[in-house]
Amino acid sequence: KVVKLWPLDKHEYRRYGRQLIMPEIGLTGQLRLKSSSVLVVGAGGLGCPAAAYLAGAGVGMIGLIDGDTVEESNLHRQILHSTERVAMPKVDSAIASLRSLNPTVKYIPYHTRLTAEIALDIFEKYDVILDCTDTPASRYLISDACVLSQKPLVSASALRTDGQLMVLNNPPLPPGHAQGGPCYRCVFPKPPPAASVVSCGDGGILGPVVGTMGVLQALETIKIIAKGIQRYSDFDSTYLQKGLPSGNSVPDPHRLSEPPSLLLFSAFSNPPFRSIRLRTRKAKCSACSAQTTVTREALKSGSLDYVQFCGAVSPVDAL
Amino acid sequence: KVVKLWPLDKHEYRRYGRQLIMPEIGLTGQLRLKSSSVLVVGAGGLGCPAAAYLAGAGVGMIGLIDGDTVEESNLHRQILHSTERVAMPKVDSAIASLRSLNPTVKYIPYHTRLTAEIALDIFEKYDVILDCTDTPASRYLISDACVLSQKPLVSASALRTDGQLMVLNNPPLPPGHAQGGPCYRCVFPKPPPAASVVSCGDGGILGPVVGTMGVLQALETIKIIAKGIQRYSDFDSTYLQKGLPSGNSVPDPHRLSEPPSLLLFSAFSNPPFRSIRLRTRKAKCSACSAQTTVTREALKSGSLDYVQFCGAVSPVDAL
Amino acid sequence: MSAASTEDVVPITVEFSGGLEMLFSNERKHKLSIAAKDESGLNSNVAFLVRYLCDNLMKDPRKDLFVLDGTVCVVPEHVLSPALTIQRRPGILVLINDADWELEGEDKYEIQKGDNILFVSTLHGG
Amino acid sequence: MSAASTEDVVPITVEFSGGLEMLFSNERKHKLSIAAKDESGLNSNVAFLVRYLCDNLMKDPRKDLFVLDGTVCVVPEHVLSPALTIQRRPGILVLINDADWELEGEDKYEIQKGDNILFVSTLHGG
Ligand SMILES: [Zn+2]
Ligand SMILES: [Zn+2]
Repeated sequence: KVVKLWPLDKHEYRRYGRQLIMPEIGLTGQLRLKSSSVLVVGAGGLGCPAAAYLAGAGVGMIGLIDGDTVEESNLHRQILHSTERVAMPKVDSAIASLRSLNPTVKYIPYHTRLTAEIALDIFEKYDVILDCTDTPASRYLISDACVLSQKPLVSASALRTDGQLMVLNNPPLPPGHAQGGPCYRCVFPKPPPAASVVSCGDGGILGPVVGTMGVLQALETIKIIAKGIQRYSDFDSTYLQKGLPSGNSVPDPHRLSEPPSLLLFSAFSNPPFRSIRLRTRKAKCSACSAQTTVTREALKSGSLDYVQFCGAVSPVDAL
Repeated sequence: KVVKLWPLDKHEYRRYGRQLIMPEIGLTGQLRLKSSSVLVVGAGGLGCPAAAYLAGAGVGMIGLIDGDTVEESNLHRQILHSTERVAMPKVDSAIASLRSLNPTVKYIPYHTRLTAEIALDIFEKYDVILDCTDTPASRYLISDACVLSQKPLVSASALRTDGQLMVLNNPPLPPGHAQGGPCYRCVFPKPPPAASVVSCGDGGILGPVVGTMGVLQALETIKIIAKGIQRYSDFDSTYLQKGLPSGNSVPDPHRLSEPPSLLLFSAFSNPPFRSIRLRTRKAKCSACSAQTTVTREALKSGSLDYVQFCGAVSPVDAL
Repeated sequence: MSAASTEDVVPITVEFSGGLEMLFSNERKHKLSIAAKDESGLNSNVAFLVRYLCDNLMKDPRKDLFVLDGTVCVVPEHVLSPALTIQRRPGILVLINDADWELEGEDKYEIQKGDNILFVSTLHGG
Repeated sequence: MSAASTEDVVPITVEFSGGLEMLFSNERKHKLSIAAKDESGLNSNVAFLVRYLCDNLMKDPRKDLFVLDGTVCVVPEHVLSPALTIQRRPGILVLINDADWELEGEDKYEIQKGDNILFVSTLHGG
């Protein structure tokens, strides 16, 4: 195998120099970013800042999926769009801005809302998935598809003056493996009563609140990629049984995923941020346990009706 | 006085609808944002996201001051710039992006680094000042000028994986008034040893770390403006003496400034955010106390040498 | 609060976030003291606290937005049996001293002096 | 640590942030126990803690990057008098249980069991 003397191009040393010199990234981390692909589901208040900082950091390929077009009411918080691009598909508008920031990244547009039928085929092309959507139905669908395709999920949400952030399914081990990170269903087994769900359109949203959560999604994604995603092969059977590294394949402690937590943000509270320890995988989780009822076949066939499951009170756009 | 039936234009209800419907902003807050002006000192890693969300929220006038031009190494974190605008003045590049996001805001470019001689004349045109610079010298200068011109200061900084945020001089009462918020010199009376100061160029910086701090600066600025900046006239002499509202002019409790605090962010720590209670104004502060030695005349005449004060070890660009 | 002496009550902080505060007079943080023992003389646990909050602190009549299925708290107070298991309503997290209550014994967790109990509604906006 | 019995020592958490951790083996969080009484038999205060950190925890020889003026900690240990006032180095904040030490009595603050003492270096980048 030929070792390249200069594994990055000259312009990449220039562009990424400020993060390359940090021990948390380094050349290894930059190369991992370059060879990685990230899917951002939703090009709105969360997806815009998240995608901007992922593109800036040099993620090799960024997919963006959203079926909406830009509206004037988006612009106070969806900073990749612009006034002259009102009515353009959000995905195209966002990619125009991203390309201008960093033309060396490959951008893949999906002009559609995410559905159960297409989710797995898309997710399998990416290394990390970002949930930047805005309904319970899409959040369950994305989590289920992440579990089935074994992808870490960086999930955020925001409403009014509050925001929440979780890294789920990390490490992204197959269903039934207790060392895998909890999924959205482990934390929220049942959807909330439809009457209690408030959208940003109805409840309002402060731009920098959702902006902060989106930037933090990019940060968590960069951390996961730069450290190296833990794979099933990193855990041998001894480790899976005893929860201890075996002599044969000791997991690199620097690659161990952080314990699951929920970051709460409340712009008018003091303190504004709060970190909560979350549970591990739930032994009877319907998605990530050995007793899973959420299968690839069920998902792909469309037999799982997420909108119905979440009990829509009004016609819901699942993205 | 004629009361307008619709105090905002139709397109403003559309554009700002999602924040207008929130009780924390409301029509009053939106009108305050529209009639306010904010100066962003530094159009780099902090200034870019801060200005983006301020423009999105509908601040009436945004001034941007920076003497630098866009470099490729800026682009991983300075998201208002673009690859095709490398070598353009940062202020012009940033305003091009901001205007595309929200053309209804008035943007004022200052193609210069901030100096003591010009600071007061500029600051007096604005309601809130954001310190988005990157040297100790500029931080002391900006704080002094905020105290002298009685402006609240939203100050942030970032390096490697850490960030810090403070709202200073809020309420922005004249020097000698104990109820005014502490200034930068109250918290840091003396500059750090020059040898201990590390720049983002030398130490590195992770894009979303500085991005998070910049977005949070926009948030604090919006909170200050929407609530209504506390003025000297809001405090009568009884209040100033006893620290209690008098019967005659009770300060609106909703307008009371939050107690001074420092937000610490550390991207790889758990918990990542931490809020610290800060001291109030220092009785002997050289800038904001009755014993101030930092006067308008001293500042304007250039007799205060901030670079010297901070003991530059290498040629320092004060912005 | 029917606290007789300081020995009989447990001072705690209860917080609401993510919109739940709207059910509780729009206040996010409540300092309160609850009885140290429940109706059966056992140490007060989280189930007891939730009943207490429904009966005493919640002004909003929509109890079902706080407690599961609306079967627990909309019934008259005297029917609220200590034996009834309190489940969290879907979409609400209960956090005991900044940890998911599932790590602490759920509604059986016995309240300690100075505990912080946080109820968070999940958000879905973006 | 020369702790004899658990009564003689105070367990605390000391944290470093903003780059100061680089002076302390690049570890941000240190759980340690310090003597409950200082050399003069008085309750250990923050001044004592700072001396202790310089003498025991700090591996970096550049003591002046941690303590004011380099006059306190670069001198041999036995010269470190308890009477000497410890000032914070410019650009460092000392935080006692998440409050600025100026709110708590600065270096005279007497360390309590379980205290969290955080040393933060200011950042200037942007
Ligand atoms: Zn699960
Ligand atoms: Zn001061």
